[in-house]
Amino acid sequence: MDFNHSDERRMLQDTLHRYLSDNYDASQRANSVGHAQGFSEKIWSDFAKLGVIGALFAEEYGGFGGSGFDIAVVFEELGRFACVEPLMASGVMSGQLLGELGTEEQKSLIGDVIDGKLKIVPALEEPQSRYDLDAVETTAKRVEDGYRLNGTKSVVIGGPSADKLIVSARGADGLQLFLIDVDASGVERYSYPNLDGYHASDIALVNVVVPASACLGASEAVLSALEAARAAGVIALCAEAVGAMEAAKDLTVEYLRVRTQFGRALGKFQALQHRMSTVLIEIEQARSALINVAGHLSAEPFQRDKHVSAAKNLIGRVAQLVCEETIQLHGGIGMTEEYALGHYAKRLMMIDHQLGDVDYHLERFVGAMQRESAREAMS
Amino acid sequence: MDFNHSDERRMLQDTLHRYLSDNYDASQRANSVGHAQGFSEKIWSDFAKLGVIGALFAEEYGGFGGSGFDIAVVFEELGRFACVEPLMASGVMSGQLLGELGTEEQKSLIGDVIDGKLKIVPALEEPQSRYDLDAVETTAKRVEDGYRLNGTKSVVIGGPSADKLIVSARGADGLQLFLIDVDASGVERYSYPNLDGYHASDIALVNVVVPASACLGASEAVLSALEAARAAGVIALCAEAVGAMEAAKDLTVEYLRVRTQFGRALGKFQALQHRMSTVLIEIEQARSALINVAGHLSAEPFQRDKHVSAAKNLIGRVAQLVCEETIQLHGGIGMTEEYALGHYAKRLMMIDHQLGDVDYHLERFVGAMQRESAREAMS
Amino acid sequence: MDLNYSAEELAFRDEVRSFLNKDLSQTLSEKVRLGKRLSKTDHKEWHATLNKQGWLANNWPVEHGGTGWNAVYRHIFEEELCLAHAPRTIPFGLSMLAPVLLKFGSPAQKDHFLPRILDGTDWWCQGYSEPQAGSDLASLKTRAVRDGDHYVVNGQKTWTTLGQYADWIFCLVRTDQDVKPQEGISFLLIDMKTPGVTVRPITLIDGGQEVNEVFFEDVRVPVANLVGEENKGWTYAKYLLTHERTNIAGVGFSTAALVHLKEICAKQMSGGKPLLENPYFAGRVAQIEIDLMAMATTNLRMIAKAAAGQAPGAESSMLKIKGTEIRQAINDLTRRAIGRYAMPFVSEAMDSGANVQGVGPEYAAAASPGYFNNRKLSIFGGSNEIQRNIISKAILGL
Amino acid sequence: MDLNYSAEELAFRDEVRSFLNKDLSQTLSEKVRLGKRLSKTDHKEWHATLNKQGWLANNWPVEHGGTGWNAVYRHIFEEELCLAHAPRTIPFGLSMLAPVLLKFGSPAQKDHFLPRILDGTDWWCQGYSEPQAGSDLASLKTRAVRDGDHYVVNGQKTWTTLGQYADWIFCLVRTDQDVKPQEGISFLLIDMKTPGVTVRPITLIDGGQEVNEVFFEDVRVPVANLVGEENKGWTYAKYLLTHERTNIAGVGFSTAALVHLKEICAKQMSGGKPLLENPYFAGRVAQIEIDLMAMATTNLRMIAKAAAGQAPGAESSMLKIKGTEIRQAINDLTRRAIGRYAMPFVSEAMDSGANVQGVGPEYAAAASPGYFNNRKLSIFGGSNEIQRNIISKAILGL
Repeated sequence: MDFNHSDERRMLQDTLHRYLSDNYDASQRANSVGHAQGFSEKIWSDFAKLGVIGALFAEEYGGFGGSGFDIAVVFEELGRFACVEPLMASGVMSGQLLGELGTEEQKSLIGDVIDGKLKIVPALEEPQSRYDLDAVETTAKRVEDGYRLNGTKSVVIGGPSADKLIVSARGADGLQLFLIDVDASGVERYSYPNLDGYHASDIALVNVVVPASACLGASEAVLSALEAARAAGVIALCAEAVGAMEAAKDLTVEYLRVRTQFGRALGKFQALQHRMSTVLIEIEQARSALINVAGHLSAEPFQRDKHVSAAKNLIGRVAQLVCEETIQLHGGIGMTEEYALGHYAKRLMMIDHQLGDVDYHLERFVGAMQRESAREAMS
Repeated sequence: MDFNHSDERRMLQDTLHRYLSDNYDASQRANSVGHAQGFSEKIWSDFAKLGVIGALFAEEYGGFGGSGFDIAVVFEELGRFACVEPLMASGVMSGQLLGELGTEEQKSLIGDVIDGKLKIVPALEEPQSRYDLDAVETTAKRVEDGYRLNGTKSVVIGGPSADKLIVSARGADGLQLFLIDVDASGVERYSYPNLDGYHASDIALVNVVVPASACLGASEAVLSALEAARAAGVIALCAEAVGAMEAAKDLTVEYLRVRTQFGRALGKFQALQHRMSTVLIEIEQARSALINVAGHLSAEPFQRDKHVSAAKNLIGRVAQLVCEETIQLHGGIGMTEEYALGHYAKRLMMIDHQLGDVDYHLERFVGAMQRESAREAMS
Repeated sequence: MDLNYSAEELAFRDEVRSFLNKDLSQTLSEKVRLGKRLSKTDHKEWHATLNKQGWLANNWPVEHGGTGWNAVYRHIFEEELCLAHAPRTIPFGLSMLAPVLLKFGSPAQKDHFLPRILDGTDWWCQGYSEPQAGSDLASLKTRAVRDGDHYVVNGQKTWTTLGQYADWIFCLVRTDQDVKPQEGISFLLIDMKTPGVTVRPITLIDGGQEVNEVFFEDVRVPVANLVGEENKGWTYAKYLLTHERTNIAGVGFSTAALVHLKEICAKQMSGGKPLLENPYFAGRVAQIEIDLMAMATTNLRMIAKAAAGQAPGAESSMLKIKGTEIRQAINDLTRRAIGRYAMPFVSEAMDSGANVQGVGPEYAAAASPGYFNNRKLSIFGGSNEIQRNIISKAILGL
Repeated sequence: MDLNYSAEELAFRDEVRSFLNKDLSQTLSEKVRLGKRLSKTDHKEWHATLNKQGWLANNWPVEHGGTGWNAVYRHIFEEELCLAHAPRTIPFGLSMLAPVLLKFGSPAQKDHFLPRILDGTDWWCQGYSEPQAGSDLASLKTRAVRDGDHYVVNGQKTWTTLGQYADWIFCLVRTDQDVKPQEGISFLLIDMKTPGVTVRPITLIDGGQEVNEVFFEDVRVPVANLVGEENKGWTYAKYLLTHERTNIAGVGFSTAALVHLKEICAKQMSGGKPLLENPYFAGRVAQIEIDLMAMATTNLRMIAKAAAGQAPGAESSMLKIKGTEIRQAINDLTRRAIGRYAMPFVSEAMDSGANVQGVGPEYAAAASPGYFNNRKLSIFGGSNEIQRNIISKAILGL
């Protein structure tokens, strides 16, 4: 048992922390948020140079990381600085999918991703799919030498800056994934900012014809690869949330110390102290849930997904507590766009809307618990 | 709109309040709790004389009340004094069932109930039935001139002091109710106290033969009569809970005023003040839920049962809050059997285990909500 | 004990309904239902519609153009408006300043200002909060120094709702520095067009600009615009706060929001079924509906008390807390119900009359901004923490 | 970062398991599993079993008969005992007094008392709380006045757990009235058989008698029974409280209780199906399991910190609060799971070895009493409110 990060990982975290401290202030963040594609070229290429993107990939693909804890340290820092660059979209989930299912040719693209030259973004969910990755209505019809895709992918985060997409579609061969270019004929993007400053797209696929070589892996492996990718994505989101919680907590503790009301620092009021202590306790819980899920990324799927749902559920609940309590403890100032707290608060709530919310993962966890219980009753 | 009780009803409440103030102190309560059948003959006959039992029955049966608000004022006072006499068992639910389904001969027994000479107690639930009134496994086999009953009724509150029982059983004619004597051959009672001081029995029916005249009403009316009886019972329980909450709150406010810690009255600590304010707010909510359900006892069943479930769910939640917070705000003294708070706390929690708990009624309310929503979608 | 409305009250409700049917435009109510931002024109038109009907000033006495309704009628009226998705009336002139003027204003002030509130000439805003004051209102620092027939005002107000549209502002200002904080405050009416008044809108985290900072730099205000006596402003301010708490529970808003939420739940799909059939989500909605059913009755009980002339006291603090908790919980569920479409934020699409394409279903756009915007409910009008202090003092005697 | 036990740690765990398999009687573990009250004999037998194995004093140094285990080993040991439904060891001598004696006791006190704790000669209880003191421990009033070679003790202690079985009590007493409350306190060891000591059991709302009042009337205590220096008792008391907080999260207890709850849920029927298939109930159980999974890791993180020599500080307050919340929530669900059979209360059926018929399934009897009994968790050992004060001070610097 060891709860310390390896030296390499700590160095990576320190490097990223220092870089963001020096380079990602409010005005840089506003630039990224205001950019039409929702990111800064400069920051992105610096991430590549610093090895931040590479840390998300295993050595066999040219990276030097890729474990749950590598993802966790990177995203905790991104969360702490309310960074909106779409690293989760391009670096984490599509990396998992390519690594798991990609042909050699497709995998060879990962080098460019690590170098910051290429962004490959998963476009999996649809208007009616809510959080189910297999509720796919996009169709893949076999045509000569390939497939014809029709359907709509919705709220694809990182969509505006993507070079390539990994889309899911259903056809005669079942559920399949395809790697397509964003400028392929028939791909229509409607892009917009999200409330938290990330940018996303709704993407219509209208008679998009792709060669058979665009297909990733065999269809029977798709669903389990999607769940593995979700696990990696959830680790990134949970870590980002923990970083954002820490930042929101720090702002609030500082505010309670300096702001006076009725002649005393706010922090001297016992009712507020006790509520703040709850926030602290729950953030520790969130950090533990993150450690649990990060430590189980390569565990067997049942255990891994139990931790995925546990972490996403718990962190979703804590994120809401942190968001609501830190705003309330600040009062009006906590609601202004000018003050950084709001950026963390909004990101914390929007994380609940990615890859399954509190209820979605509660229901999945219940399912796992019931199956476990039935198994024990049989044995 | 009028939120004041009628003069008669206020007089009844005042009379009962005064009577219990003068007569139901800790030692009298201990007598009733310690009595082998869980009640005091003296208190019971005084209730009859004061018209407290009569207030639970409509005029057509010789009473002078029987509305939801009549039940509410009586039981709020019983709750306030942590009274354990089984008035709900004998006065409320069996009264409803006899009134709704009884033959003239059976109804004629109500006079003796009102006079305090007879206790008729419903024995409906079974070891496996949880809170469902129609999950009846007790069997009624037709025999010459009557029926033979076999089965087990469980945790029958008021069972030890009952003279007659109304039992549910299922046979060729469907679900039926039977009025039987407790000393009929084959009726076996195992009696015991409950944690809150009420007494109850598990009752085995072993080849109990009853005449056809023991049957209440036609079987197609049984289920709706059982739900109506449950509604009346829930009003009594909710009112009892509101009375107990008020008493627990009063004890706690007083304790916070007089108990000092760290040189100050406990009540001067803001964290405790704010928690106590939540208790107050929620007790107001409980009182409103009680008013809602009491005002809908004679509404059409769908609306009535929606209020039944709303009230029992809300009051169950508030009861737990009141129980846990008032004990915690007291500290150790709140956990001693010698101090009255514990009696209220235990009763508040046990009420959740009668006629459906917080979850049971949440599920029923959800069902009603879904049916309403489907109806609106159709219209 | 009777939970039903009287025949007269029911008839009145029908009258309100038919008025709304006739005079509330579908365009306007759709904007409200979908949580869009209303323009100044939208607000002014709705005030004019109500004024034409004679129902704008529903808490004023008849002799000043009010309706003279009792608390139950006002409750019925407000509930119907909410359920019909009518816009809120702007309360600063109608329900905040007017009661103060009626009680403490000079005859000239009443004659001049009250009709102008009704006919829409003057849009009022409130100058209470200051950057360093917050919940501790009495620590305000904006100064007014007497200079001949004028006060010269310097300082800053903040959180001034819709101040960017206002013609006038009523302000608490400090006129005596050397006494206890509460004793040196006066109540002043200031024309926003006076030189030295600057308004700076504050962008909130929902992207909207509904509050403002208002700066005063050597602003000269005629002494005639002092309400009541100098240094007695705290008394008037407290009187105003009591009136601010009418309809504090927001039962009508919550009821309308719950109806809207259920409509969304019937349309949103989860695992191939409407979301309302998901037991977890349905359980959450049911819990709120149960709480709201009880609070509606708590509210009516308090209204009945008020109608019977009993002072509301700490009960209004209870209603404020529970009411805001319920509304915020409905906002939270609405956000959750939308799923992933709760993320897109096309701010322009939320503006009244904008023609920008939104993303996802039409009810999606306002869900998350609405959730964040209504965090204000537990902060303003006396934060919920202040309300808990009041309850502790008044009822617990702690 | 590595969440797994080392090979040595796993081997140790197996060793503990096989010991429990062999030496923990089924009768005893069944009593614990079903929440029955243990007799004095049950406790003493279990202490003797552990002592024979050399594992009784798992937080003492080896030279005094302890195991010398580090925090991780102790954690493994405690968790396995919980999961096997072994009785808790009685902590007053082992984990409370002993650390104080080891650090501050005289050589004679160590030589005399420590072996007697191990071999079961002395059962200790704790004399800290007083009726008027509560959370404000330092305001204690029991006085000890020096009279030659003795102190004469007068006063009263309360909430003395299992004091009715104890041979000795360690007490905080006031030896100087004229200084600040914390400065006039001494730490005294008192033989319960001394004339003037009276024990009165307190019945709690679960019907059990696990705490007592202890009265002292002119009790003469040899000066040799003073630990450390006179008037320095507060230092020792604080040292003891830190040690009391080992295993404060109660992860093992909660894990065992959750397993028990799920077994109940598999047997209890609701609407014709096992209760664990009811989404509402299953959702509640899942929520607690999720919280417990996280807390187990929080606990291990703190243990790793402690093993690395870092002082626990406010983290133990966090664990106390979260740990008690989770255990109380499991108790609550267990009570709910039982349904109507949570009501009967046949107190005698809960006594160890009693032969009285219970009501309903065997797991039903202890559910509600267990719920009420464990309300104590958030009250004793420094109430959760006190823990929140500590967190505010230490981490928030508030």
